[in-house]
Amino acid sequence: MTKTTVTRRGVLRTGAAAGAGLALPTIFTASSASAYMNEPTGATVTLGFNVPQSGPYADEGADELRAYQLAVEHLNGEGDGGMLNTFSSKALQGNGILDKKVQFVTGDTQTKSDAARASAKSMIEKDGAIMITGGSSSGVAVAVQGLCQEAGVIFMAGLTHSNDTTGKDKKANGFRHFFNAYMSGAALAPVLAAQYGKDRKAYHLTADYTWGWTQEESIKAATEALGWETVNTVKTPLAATDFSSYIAPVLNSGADVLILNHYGGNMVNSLTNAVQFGLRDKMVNGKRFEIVVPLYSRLMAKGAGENVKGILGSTNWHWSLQDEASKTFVKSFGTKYGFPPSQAAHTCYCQTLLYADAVQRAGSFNPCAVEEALTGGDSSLPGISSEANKGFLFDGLGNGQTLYRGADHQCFKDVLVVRGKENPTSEFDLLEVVQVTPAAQVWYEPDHPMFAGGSLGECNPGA
Amino acid sequence: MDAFLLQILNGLDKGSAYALIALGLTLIFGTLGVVNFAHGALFMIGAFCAVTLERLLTLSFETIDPTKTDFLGNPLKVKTPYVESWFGPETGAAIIDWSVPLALIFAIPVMLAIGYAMERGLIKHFYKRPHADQILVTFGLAIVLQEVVKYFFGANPIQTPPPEALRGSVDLGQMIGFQANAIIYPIWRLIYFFFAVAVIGGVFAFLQFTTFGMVVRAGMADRETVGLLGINIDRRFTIMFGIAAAVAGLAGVMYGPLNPPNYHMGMDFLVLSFVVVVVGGMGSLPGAVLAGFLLGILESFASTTWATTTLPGINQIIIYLVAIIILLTRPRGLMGRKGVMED
Amino acid sequence: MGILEVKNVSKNFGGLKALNNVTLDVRENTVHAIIGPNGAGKSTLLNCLVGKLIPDTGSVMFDGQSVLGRKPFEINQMGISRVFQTPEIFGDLTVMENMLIPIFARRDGAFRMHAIESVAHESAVLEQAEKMLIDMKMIDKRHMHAASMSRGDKRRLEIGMCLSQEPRLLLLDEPTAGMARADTNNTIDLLKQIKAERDITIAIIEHDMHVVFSLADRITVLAQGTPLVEDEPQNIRGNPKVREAYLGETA
Amino acid sequence: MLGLGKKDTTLLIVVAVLTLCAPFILNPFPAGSAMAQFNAGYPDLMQRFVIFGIFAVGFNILFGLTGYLSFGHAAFLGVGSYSAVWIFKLFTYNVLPAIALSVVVAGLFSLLIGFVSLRRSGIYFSILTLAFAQMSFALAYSVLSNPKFNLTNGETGLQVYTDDPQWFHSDRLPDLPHLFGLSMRATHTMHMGDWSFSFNTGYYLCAVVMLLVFYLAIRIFRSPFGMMLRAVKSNQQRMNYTGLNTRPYTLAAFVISGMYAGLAGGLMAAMDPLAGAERMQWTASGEVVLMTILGGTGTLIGPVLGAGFIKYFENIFSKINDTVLHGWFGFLPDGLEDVMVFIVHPFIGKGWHLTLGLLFMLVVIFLPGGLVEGGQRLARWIRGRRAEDSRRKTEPAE
Repeated sequence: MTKTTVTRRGVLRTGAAAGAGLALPTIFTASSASAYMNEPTGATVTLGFNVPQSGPYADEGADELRAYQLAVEHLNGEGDGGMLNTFSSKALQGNGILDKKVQFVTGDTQTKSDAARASAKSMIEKDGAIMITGGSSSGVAVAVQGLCQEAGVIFMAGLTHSNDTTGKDKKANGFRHFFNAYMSGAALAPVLAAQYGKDRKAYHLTADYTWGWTQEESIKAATEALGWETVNTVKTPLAATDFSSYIAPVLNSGADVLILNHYGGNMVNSLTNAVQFGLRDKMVNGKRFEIVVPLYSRLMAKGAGENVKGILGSTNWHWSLQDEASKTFVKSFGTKYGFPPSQAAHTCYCQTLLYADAVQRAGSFNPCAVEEALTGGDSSLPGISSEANKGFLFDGLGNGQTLYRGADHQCFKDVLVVRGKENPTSEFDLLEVVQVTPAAQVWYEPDHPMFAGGSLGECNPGA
Repeated sequence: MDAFLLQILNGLDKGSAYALIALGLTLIFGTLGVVNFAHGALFMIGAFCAVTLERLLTLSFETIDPTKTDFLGNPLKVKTPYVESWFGPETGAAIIDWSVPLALIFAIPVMLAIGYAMERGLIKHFYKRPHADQILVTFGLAIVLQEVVKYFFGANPIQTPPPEALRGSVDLGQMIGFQANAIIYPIWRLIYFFFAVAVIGGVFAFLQFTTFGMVVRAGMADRETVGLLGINIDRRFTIMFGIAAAVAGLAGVMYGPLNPPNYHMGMDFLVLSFVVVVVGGMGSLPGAVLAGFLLGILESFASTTWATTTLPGINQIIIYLVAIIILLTRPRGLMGRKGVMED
Repeated sequence: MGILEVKNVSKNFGGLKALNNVTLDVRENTVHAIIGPNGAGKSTLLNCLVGKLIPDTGSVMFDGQSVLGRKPFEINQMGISRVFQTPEIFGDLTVMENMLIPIFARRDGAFRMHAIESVAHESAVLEQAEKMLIDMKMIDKRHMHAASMSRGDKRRLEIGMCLSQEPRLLLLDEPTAGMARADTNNTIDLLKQIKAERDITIAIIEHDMHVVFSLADRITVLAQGTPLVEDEPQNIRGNPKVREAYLGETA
Repeated sequence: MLGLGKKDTTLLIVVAVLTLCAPFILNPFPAGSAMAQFNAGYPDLMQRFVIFGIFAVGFNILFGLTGYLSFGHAAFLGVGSYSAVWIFKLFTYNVLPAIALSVVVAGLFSLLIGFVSLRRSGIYFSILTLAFAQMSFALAYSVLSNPKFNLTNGETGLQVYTDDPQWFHSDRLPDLPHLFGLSMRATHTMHMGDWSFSFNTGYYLCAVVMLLVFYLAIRIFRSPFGMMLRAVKSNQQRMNYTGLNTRPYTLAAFVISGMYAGLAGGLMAAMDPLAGAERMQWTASGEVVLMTILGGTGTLIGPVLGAGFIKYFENIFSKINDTVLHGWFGFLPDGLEDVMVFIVHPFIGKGWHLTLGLLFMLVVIFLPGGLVEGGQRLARWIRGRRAEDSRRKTEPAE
């Protein structure tokens, strides 16, 4: 289903129209002139960076934006080239994408699906963006992914951790580099069992919306498989700012582990409250009481301050990784901005490079060609025998060997299990990597029940 | 029983925050007749007074530690706060440790000044304007204040931990004869509750027992008459606005250690505190306090597992549900006066 | 047999007895004045008549039907209109609109989407309103905002609005309070004219003895929530009890 | 004309011309130029202007006429959107039944909430409506999206999946909301030299609907019914003693404005088949209040202006970033360029809220009647100038 031969008819006609100037207005519809939505016709190509700039995730959004700007610099051959130097695919030359200079527009998702779609639409309709990327929550990712599918542009998801993004809400035009709730559970559970023992009773506090539920489901399944017992699962309202009434009953419940399926502000507050209530100083069932935060982010960990010390969780990537690619990226980002990048920044940078590389290899911006280049390959991750182990395999972007799987457009790579550092040397040095869980261990089949329902559908070039 | 007591404590604690904010809102409303949508922002600014003070106290100079490296591989710059070099590491560290209680002292003049400036500079011109205009201008102000804070401090929450000695929790259950771990409660939350009671008591005593307070109360009841008596009531009301701002600010300072402050915490409380004020009854100070604690306790009980399994989602809607029931059975809230804000 | 019969009405506020066993009879087509010193319970009584307050005990009958328990708008529909101490008009609306509203309300069917202009030729509403404005001598002010008029004009407008509903009983609560002497006399003339031209009963609460004695056919004197006397004006003037309770103060 | 007075007819015609020519008016700058950033003539934003205009005009029927300040109107908009998307999911992508149902459902929902809330007035009424709306939001966000009974699809928003039944859908029809086969997304772009203008089907559908309901709003404002509502706002006391039960009137106004909100919600879903729970949150209700006050409460055109104003800032200012700034000020010497970027930076991009907040304050401080008053002052000033000019011209002749 390769569609790399793109007609240049549209280019000619638009060029002619522009050339005719004011003399004769030419009327045409987008669909009849271009082979696909927003086909770039000039010397530049426009990417749309849609990140939260207001609301609680604004700082994360700002970091994503920094990464995007860095990626654009590197694609256009400015700066030190960053991970272009370490990326296993060498298609990109530092002269833009397909010889077109990369430009970008930015927008504010406000972490609301409506606002995110509005801003993505404006990039597509007004600015002619050929690809939309970014975001800091799964609701937004799913909503914008749906939009991009309808509109016929590519969506490279930013930070989105819900199983649904590449599960029941997966779309042919959408791609996720970030890991997901299932992977967090699969990576974290063995470490938890090793550190805290197999005879544990867990109490879940879960943010009462889609992401929270998939997170709870995943971690619950993974820990129960290792022998843990789940004492209780409690849903907390998204708008909750104080968790005292949810934390207070935990000590008397007979549980000896508290799992906080919270993210962002919810996580900061629930963790702060839990430590306040002295949970971590207590002995229950003859064991030390423990707290687990399945999805960590360094930016948020900073908000939780001292409270994160010694607490286990998982993360997509961390700047202290010592592989060549990570070191290159940290150096490049750190030199430009003065502090190390967050995992959101890393994912967004990678997504931009991956998209550019796919276009370059496909020789076209046509979304269908890009999809083919990004996931249509036959290479596979070593050590996993599965029908579905097929897609685009790459390395050198910081997570080791990574597979963009064709079946659901999800990346498979090593997952980091991290712990809040006891003696940080700087304000960035908050997490330490406990274990790098190999991709094989977090592998699942595309028809896994947690990801069932929904289908990719056909790629949509929008014309 | 122990679970019950625990939720009562939680409720009182939540209620403390609601009551303090609602008290300030009612003071402003009762004295000036202004619907202040920027009140949540004042609460937020209070919390950021603590953040600012902590930043000031930890202003540091840098020395280079060649044995360690930073994330780029350069020699690590170690920061030493000036206070530590001036007063010695121990005293200096203690001062930084106690920055939240110190921030109370810092916040009072700051908040009074902000309140005073707000009233004289802006609110004054809106006494005679419709409530809708007051809402619009104070809402605009709230956005501006919040964005300014975001500009300087970012959007992420910032920890303002309590002093080392006041961290952690006490086993209240054991003190009154339950078994261990039955009722464990964080020290700072207990402090917060007593602080709230003290502030509320202070405001009531001030209004009840000082001449100033008596004039203000008379003015709340009948502004014109008091004005006719030749008393400059406006001036006193300006001061009351400052006091209301200070109450909100102090509530914010003390709230920081419970949940790390962020720039939009005021908006999170705004709607809730309006519900509290109205449920208490417009213009009634005791009503506001009563409603604050009542809603706090009900919210706590609604979030118990028992409640959420009986009625899924009850924890999300309880406050609004109670507000509806109360307003339908008691037309002017719990203790509202007739004719206030009914048209 | 009066048009309005108040029997044994009592009303307490907390411990305060505002009305104590009040019995009163307003005869049809008379002007009945209720007078009394401040705090005598005049306003409370009036509020009981129009449904704003519900008496603790007793009955209030209008034309043989009880008004108790009915809402103000229902009592108005029975044929009682009320004029307030401070004129209650629609300040944001024009004089003409002010006059149209009670007429529409009387027809009880303004639930329509026609522009005023188009209503004009299909109904008598506009005509009726114009006529009333002419009667009230304010037709030239029809496009003014009601709030921008003088107090006397507002009063006349309010009375006109009440009359346009053709009520059987018009209640007036100190209609000349706060008015200059000239305005007061105009109001007296207006009320006299109304009395002469219309088939209407008027009950008036008043402080100003000049007004009371120029208009009233009968007078009830209220003191401390209890009716002292009910009689014709000339008898009231000489009554020593009244002098002591009320006129004594002003004399 | 159409039963309207001369002034109203002129207003309607002006609004009609502006709406129908919006693709030109909103794109005044050539596509490639630095000022193109300020162009608002792309389908999504034009649709939003009109849809939120409808929402605000409807809200103004309640707030502007009766003075009842509802803080929960977003709930009706949300309910409208959900209804429309359910029609898409179950039956057809044709927008007409979806919009019709959204109006009906919002009407019923507002009848219920209005019936209860209107038992109170003033701020008590506001808080009752707020409470109902916040409850709806909380339920839609989580409880009503549980896997067993998924009515709203929670955080992500209700959307159409390929395995939805869509009983009346056929392969001939577009796989997006359409009007008898005419896709809402279909856009004709017209190039005139450096300028380009987009004509979008969805926008014109919204525009026609808006003109209809705007006409309806004028009729309501000028009708005896509208007069009664204004009387309720002006003096409830007198209204009670005029033999009129105000409840049916206020309830009717509440339901009508709820239906306007539902219509707006239905159109939003028709333009973009996704219904998110956030559109029911109090901030969304607050937004329509702000739109109305900002534009001019109780005026016909004010709410539309207010809606346009807020949506413009949300969508245009939030997209200006430092790169764009450097583009603007690039002609300045380096140092000066950086200074200018530094000064403007806090107010654009992620600072768009700050600009909006400042403008709220400025408008309400200096233009108590909202933007409409601003327009009137401007008109008076121009007229005054002209009058002065003509006087000056005539004076020497005398």
